[in-house]
Amino acid sequence: MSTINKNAANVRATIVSNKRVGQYFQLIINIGELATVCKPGNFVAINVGGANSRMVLRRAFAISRVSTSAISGGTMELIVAPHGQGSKWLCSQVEGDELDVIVPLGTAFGIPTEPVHVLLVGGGYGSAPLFGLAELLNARGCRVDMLLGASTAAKIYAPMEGKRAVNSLRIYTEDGSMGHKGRVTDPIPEMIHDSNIAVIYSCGPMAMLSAIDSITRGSDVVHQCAVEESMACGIGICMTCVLPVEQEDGTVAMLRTCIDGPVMDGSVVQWEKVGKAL
Amino acid sequence: MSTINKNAANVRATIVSNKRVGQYFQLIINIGELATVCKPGNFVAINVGGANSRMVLRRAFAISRVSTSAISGGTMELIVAPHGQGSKWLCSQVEGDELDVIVPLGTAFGIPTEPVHVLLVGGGYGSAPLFGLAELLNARGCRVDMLLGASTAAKIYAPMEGKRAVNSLRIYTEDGSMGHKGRVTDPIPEMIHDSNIAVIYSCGPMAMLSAIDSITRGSDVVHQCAVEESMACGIGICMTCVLPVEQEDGTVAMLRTCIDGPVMDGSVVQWEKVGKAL
Amino acid sequence: MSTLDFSTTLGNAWFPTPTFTASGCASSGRELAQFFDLASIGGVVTKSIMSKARSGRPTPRMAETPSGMLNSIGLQGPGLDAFLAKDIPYLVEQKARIIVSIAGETVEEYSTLARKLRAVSGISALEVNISCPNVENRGLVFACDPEASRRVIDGVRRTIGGELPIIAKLSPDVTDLVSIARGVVDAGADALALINTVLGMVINLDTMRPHLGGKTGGLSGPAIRPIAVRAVYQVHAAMPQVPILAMGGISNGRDALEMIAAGASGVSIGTASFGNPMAIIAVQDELKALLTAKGFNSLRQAIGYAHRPESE
Amino acid sequence: MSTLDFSTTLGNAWFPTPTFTASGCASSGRELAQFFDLASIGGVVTKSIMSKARSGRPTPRMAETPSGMLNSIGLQGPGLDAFLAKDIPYLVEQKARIIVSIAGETVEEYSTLARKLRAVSGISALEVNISCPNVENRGLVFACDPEASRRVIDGVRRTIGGELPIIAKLSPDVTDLVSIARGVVDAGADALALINTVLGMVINLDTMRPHLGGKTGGLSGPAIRPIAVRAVYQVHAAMPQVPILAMGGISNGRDALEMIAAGASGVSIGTASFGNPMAIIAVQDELKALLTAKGFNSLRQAIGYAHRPESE
Ligand SMILES: Cc1cc2nc3c(=O)[nH]c(=O)nc-3n(C[C@H](O)[C@H](O)[C@H](O)COP(=O)(O)OP(=O)(O)OC[C@H]3O[C@@H](n4cnc5c(N)ncnc54)[C@H](O)[C@@H]3O)c2cc1C
Ligand SMILES: Cc1cc2nc3c(=O)[nH]c(=O)nc-3n(C[C@H](O)[C@H](O)[C@H](O)COP(=O)(O)OP(=O)(O)OC[C@H]3O[C@@H](n4cnc5c(N)ncnc54)[C@H](O)[C@@H]3O)c2cc1C
Ligand SMILES: Cc1cc2nc3c(=O)[nH]c(=O)nc-3n(C[C@H](O)[C@H](O)[C@H](O)COP(=O)(O)O)c2cc1C
Ligand SMILES: Cc1cc2nc3c(=O)[nH]c(=O)nc-3n(C[C@H](O)[C@H](O)[C@H](O)COP(=O)(O)O)c2cc1C
Ligand code: FES
Ligand code: FES
Repeated sequence: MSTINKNAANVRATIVSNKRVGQYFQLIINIGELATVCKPGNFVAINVGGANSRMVLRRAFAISRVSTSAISGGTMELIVAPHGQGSKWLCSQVEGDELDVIVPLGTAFGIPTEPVHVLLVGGGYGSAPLFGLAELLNARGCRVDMLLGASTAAKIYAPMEGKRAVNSLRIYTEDGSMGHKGRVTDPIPEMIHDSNIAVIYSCGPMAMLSAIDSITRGSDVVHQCAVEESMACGIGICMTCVLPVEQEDGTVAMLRTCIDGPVMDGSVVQWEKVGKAL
Repeated sequence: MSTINKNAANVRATIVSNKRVGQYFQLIINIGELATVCKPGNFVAINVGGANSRMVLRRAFAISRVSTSAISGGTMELIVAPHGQGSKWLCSQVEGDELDVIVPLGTAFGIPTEPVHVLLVGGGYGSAPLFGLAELLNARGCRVDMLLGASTAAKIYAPMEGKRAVNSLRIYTEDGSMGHKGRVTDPIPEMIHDSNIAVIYSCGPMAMLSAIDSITRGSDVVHQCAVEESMACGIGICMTCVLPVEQEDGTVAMLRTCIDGPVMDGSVVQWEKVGKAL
Repeated sequence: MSTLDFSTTLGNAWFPTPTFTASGCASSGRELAQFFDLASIGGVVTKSIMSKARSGRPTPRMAETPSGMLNSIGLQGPGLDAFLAKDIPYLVEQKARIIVSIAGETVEEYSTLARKLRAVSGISALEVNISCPNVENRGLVFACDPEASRRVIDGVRRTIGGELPIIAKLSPDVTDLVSIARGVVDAGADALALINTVLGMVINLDTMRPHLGGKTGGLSGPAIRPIAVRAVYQVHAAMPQVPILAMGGISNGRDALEMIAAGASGVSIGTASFGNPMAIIAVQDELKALLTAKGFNSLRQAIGYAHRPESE
Repeated sequence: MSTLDFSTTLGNAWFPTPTFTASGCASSGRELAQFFDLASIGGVVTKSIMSKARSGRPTPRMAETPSGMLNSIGLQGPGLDAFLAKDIPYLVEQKARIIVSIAGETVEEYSTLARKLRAVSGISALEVNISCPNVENRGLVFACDPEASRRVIDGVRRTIGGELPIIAKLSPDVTDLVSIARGVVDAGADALALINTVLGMVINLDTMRPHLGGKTGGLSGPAIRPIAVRAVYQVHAAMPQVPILAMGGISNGRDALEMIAAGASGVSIGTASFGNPMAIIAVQDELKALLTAKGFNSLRQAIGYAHRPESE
């Protein structure tokens, strides 16, 4: 039976820095000891709006990277797109401000026991958790190729340091303003065909994840994707964040993506049933 | 027919300073040209809580003083008690923060045409608008006596500079922690009896105003009081802020204290009917 | 780029823009005129007027609540004669379009009000506020009683003739809003105003008693917006031909567009004006910009858009 | 200084504290157990369980609204058998007091659920969620139909016998809440749970269609608190002897005390737990401190306090 991430704790955490990066904001947040139990794929749930806020729900963000230094203690990095009122509020917070955070939450990307060839595919801010993952995979001896895509250059998040752990990186923008013009999923069939990719790790819009699933479906390639459904609580108590997932017995169940996800096996998610009644 | 203060305007105003004074906060706010049209007794209505606030209504505060200097332009001073969520938010704002303010609102204290003897009575933060008033009366040659009262010393607001325009000042606290022990209304009957007080100006809790009315009722002393009813809009459109007031024709009408007040003739307010259905 | 046709109609009344004050939230109009030109909005909906002067409920008459407020004004007002003598001429002089809201304690009172208003010129429509206690039936609110609602509108319709459009203003505090709406439309309402406030209460923890002088009050503001959107959607689904004047928590252009998409032909702004006297102007400007940005040529095209199948 | 008697009763069930989870807002209890000891609160009200497993409504299932949210879960759940096999034993093991919430599509389904629960040990009470569409009557929600409400409770009462207290959970979306409440009490309910969510809707302005997969959803959170306080006050005024479990926007001790003063014997915390998993503990601690500060010796003394005349 799936349960909440056993390391999850509700803490007050101080913002160490907040920098604008393209159309995103990079927040470094001090979470002390908890940084050591965060894994690539995990996410956090943050209260937004302050004391008199009309926003009653937490916002979910993927942990992009963690670092544990002697000086600042443990920190985590978030890459936040100023989307609606809550994420905009978060982006407007400054160094020294305190946040109410539940961390770490959800499942993590599974790491292969063998040094296989892997492909990491990120859409928009979905690339954030992939760099930390790349480091881990690289350290395990995997060959790590990466594809990043977005509608336009300013929405590509690809930090310099992050690229070190990657063997190849190709960027796609729909308007051609950076890298290749086209969709990030365009080169995947050829890459699968040409090389021996064992696992695709993906994070980004649901349409991208679903497109990757159509490509890998029927092949031997494992597809681990970090999904994104509207979440009211992030801790498994509201049942709003569900996706239709095929069970071992062949039935389809609505699983909570905050507990059984965000990282899920793409081949069991019933993409065509998302947003439909079962 | 009563109308909204004809000078009222809705402006964004910057906080020049915010200082703690006893249990109150003294805010100096830049309102530019509008400072020249504010009169003692007028009040302001301020939006609280910022962009994502669950507080939908403005808060009303008496203008304590205005000043027009060449350097900072026109400013007004407010003395704010951190009472509930809205006033606490206001007290937490700092120099440079912008406020959404409607100013000036409501009626002003009437100034006698002759240099008469007047008594100013303030309860708690109710003393705030009295110092500006005292200066004006003093300049007109009036003899100005002042009584200030509160439950305890920290709730007495009596700035040094303010006292200059006052001929005498007596302070009362209920716990005796400052000045005389007792109620601010205690000495009034004797003062009226002993001297030739023509007008009492009062500002403070409704119970204090009502008590002064019982004292002046039947006498020649005019009682101009600044009342305080719960206000939703401050600009005369909601009808929440009403008080029962006797009309010229002898009938009693529910008048809006944000337009026909806050300064009202104490002798026509039907104190015993406040909070009752007519 | 084509210009947007921003006009709307409620019954046979035409308005250049779909944005109105909400009854009871603009007093006589004079106060808001200090902040904007009353002729620049769709129209002023006046505070509900009764036959005789009324002093209303005791104070406190308000309580702020999360993203909303309670009020218990109790229909304080000068009575129809004073209203006709002072307020209407002022609004006419300002060239404001006027929707007069009427309220009564008996079916007869509504008809009487309608009779006296019939001959008054300068009025675009009547809004009939039936969220009032019916003194002839144990104080049961008209709008909560299908038969009483129907009778009020029927009486007004007969009295007023076919001249002035009748907008029946309904309460959301009912089990079956659609059937009440059907009833008043059958009885002659040309349009519906949705929604009046939701009955609520706040306890004052100092006194440990109901905070409001009137004990219960009407909940308004953004807190109730989802209830209002649902009400508009349900009623428009059942009677797409009946124009709806929507209200309940509208504070900006996006809120207004939600109501329009749900099925409203116009919007009233109430509580938002308390926090921002220019709220109606903001709603108007933002709604116009939103419709244009979405490629609509007219407001009309957007009305009820949310009812179209996904494929369209 | 005397210590406060913080205990409460709902029917013949006794609880050491008056603070509960709200049905559907605590899943099976396991998730919150990571944040506090389930035995330390009054009790866990389980997600409404139906006879068979249900996958619920399509996503999106939520929308945030000003000071509130809409949900349209559609009673997703594992069905009674799985629930009895997995969830109940877990809660019993945690020494949590358990109120099982049941839901059905027919009067018969409720009775069947009651029959199967009758023999299960470790349950303190049944909460009967009648805010469900009645498939035998055009999908009309039981709680909106006095007769159907009555029949559901009557069926459960007959089945369950006098053993387990029955708490009937009512919807605020009705014209006359008191008469529905009277009906279910007459039919055998020992207590009432007030209020379920208020029907609402949000339009997604990108798609210009209803945002939720289920189109309409239930409004909860602080936005509806004044509606809940009013409901509790009205029902307690009419039936002061019937215990009420209050819910709707309770986020802190002050909110809880408002409900207690209005007439509640206990409070459920739902939406607040989404923003703060420790909300129930906070409510509990703050309520205790408030009651003590106000000089109450027991929770019981404060129940319905707001109904006393001003002079007392
Ligand atoms: C597991 C997970 C990881 C995420 N990681 C990131 C990240 O690294 N960077 C980033 O910028 N964003 C991320 N998101 C999306 C982020 O949660 C939303 O952009 C954010 O919640 C929007 O809130 P808002 O107040 O700005 O918008 P609003 O539209 O005001 O939000 C209204 C409500 O809907 C919910 N909501 C709206 N959009 C989403 C969404 N896409 N996903 C989930 N809930 C949503 C909000 O949480 C809120 O409750 C992630 C979402 C999930 C579920
Ligand atoms: C004309 C006038 C002048 C005032 N001058 C001052 C002043 O100089 N200094 C000062 O500290 N306070 C003053 N007040 C009182 C001040 O408005 C309230 O303390 C403040 O509104 C409380 O808001 P809150 O958010 O802190 O409390 P909350 O209890 O959260 O307020 C809830 C709601 O009730 C209203 N409300 C609550 N108490 C009052 C009150 N006493 N009067 C009016 N509305 C109220 C609020 O405006 C708000 O809408 C004045 C009030 C009026 C009417
Ligand atoms: C202070 C106040 C007074 C009101 N008076 C009336 C009234 O006289 N007649 C009426 O039909 N509605 C009245 N209403 C209801 C509003 O017209 C409107 O239907 C409701 O407030 C919802 O809109 P809002 O959320 O924009 O305020 C009043 C509302 C408030 C807040
Ligand atoms: C996500 C969610 C799911 C709910 N599920 C149920 C349910 O299964 N059964 C039920 O009786 N009430 C359910 N409710 C209603 C709550 O129990 C409660 O009555 C309502 O939310 C008001 O309380 P709150 O404002 O504290 O959330 C649900 C509410 C929410 C927000
Ligand atoms: S977000 Fe609440 S269960 Fe997943
Ligand atoms: S506060 Fe609205 S009319 Fe006075």
